[in-house]
Amino acid sequence: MQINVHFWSYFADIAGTRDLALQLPEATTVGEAMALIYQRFPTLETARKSTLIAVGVDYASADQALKDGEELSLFPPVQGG
Amino acid sequence: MQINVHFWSYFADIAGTRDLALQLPEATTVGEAMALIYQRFPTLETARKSTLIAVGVDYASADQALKDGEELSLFPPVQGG
Amino acid sequence: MLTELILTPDPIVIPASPAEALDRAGSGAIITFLGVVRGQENGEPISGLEYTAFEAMARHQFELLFHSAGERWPITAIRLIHRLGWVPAGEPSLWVEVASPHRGEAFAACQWVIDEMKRVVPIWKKVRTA
Amino acid sequence: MLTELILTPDPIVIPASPAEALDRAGSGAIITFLGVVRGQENGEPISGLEYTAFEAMARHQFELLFHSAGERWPITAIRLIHRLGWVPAGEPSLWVEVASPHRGEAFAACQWVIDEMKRVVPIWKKVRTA
Repeated sequence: MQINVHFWSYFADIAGTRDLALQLPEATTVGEAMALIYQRFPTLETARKSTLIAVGVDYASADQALKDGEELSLFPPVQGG
Repeated sequence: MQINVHFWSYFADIAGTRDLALQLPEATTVGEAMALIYQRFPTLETARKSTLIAVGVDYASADQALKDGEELSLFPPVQGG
Repeated sequence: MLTELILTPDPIVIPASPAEALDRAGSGAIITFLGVVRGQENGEPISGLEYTAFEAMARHQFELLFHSAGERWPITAIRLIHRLGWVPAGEPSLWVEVASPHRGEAFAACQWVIDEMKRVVPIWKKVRTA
Repeated sequence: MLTELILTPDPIVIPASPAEALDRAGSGAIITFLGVVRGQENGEPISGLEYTAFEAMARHQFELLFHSAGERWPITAIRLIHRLGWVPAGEPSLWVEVASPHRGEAFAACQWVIDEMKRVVPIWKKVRTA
């Protein structure tokens, strides 16, 4: 299956891209996908603890299974207002 | 000396008047004046604990000495807003 | 600190925008409170509230209060409008605006000003039933 | 509960009066918060802030947030405007209005909505120095 990864705010600068298509085995979890992403963008891993992760428009948990075509978003702490 | 007493809000209904001139010996305190007022208007004394007292536009203390021509105001708890 | 106080028998006209005299780049947070007379009191329908005031003292106590608020918090502006006399249900009786550099202090100061007003400013209200 | 959300690149136009759809006789307290971009950040002068958002998620998270606020407090209305893109110092970036029967809950809910927004709504800001 394929999922689309989006880097928001300065994570796009760190990753050097805004978007990324990832080919993954069926039922890969968010946590497993994150491990692959960190392999590919080791500099992103330094911000791991403060990284927010969403699938679609909802916050995601590490054990959540991804589905084909889903959008995985990674972003730094938010600061609106 | 003479001071002018003002009853505000429903205290005017209880006292049956809004204003009152009191003849007092020099240096009568607020507390002493209040005792005279309660003698004259016993029904007001039932609200004694919640009564607010001002001289002019400032809250007054019982031991404050009154001066000729001052305005003594008595009123129930305030509730603006 | 900019302060403005209006006690008026007329309907409250809510200022369309924050105080013009405000140093806007220095005032990061502007809170307003609008108090509207509700159509009921203790579960009973009412037609409105009649406000009376010892106006000279009310003005003085508001001044003291604004001054104290300015000593407690770095407020840049306080504006307050209190309507007096008859206020029908559904119409505002109180509008307060507090501006300050940061949000927390603006919220705190605005609530404090209203709490203190209800403690020390000689304004009274009387319910009129429908 | 009336809710309204505007995310816009245009300057915030502060509504002149409380939500017209509001049941005014039931809404005794209406709080508004206006957040203005300050001319300094950490003591350094700045020319403004650049806001970016993951807009679809921001809208969804605001909706969840309004819904939660309505479950916690008897709110009658929440309206929120957040400006996105470039906001020069001195101009508002956020306007929030919360209406409810009583004062305490309106203040609490308004502060909570802003606190939660800063925790969960994907909007980011970047300082531009002068």
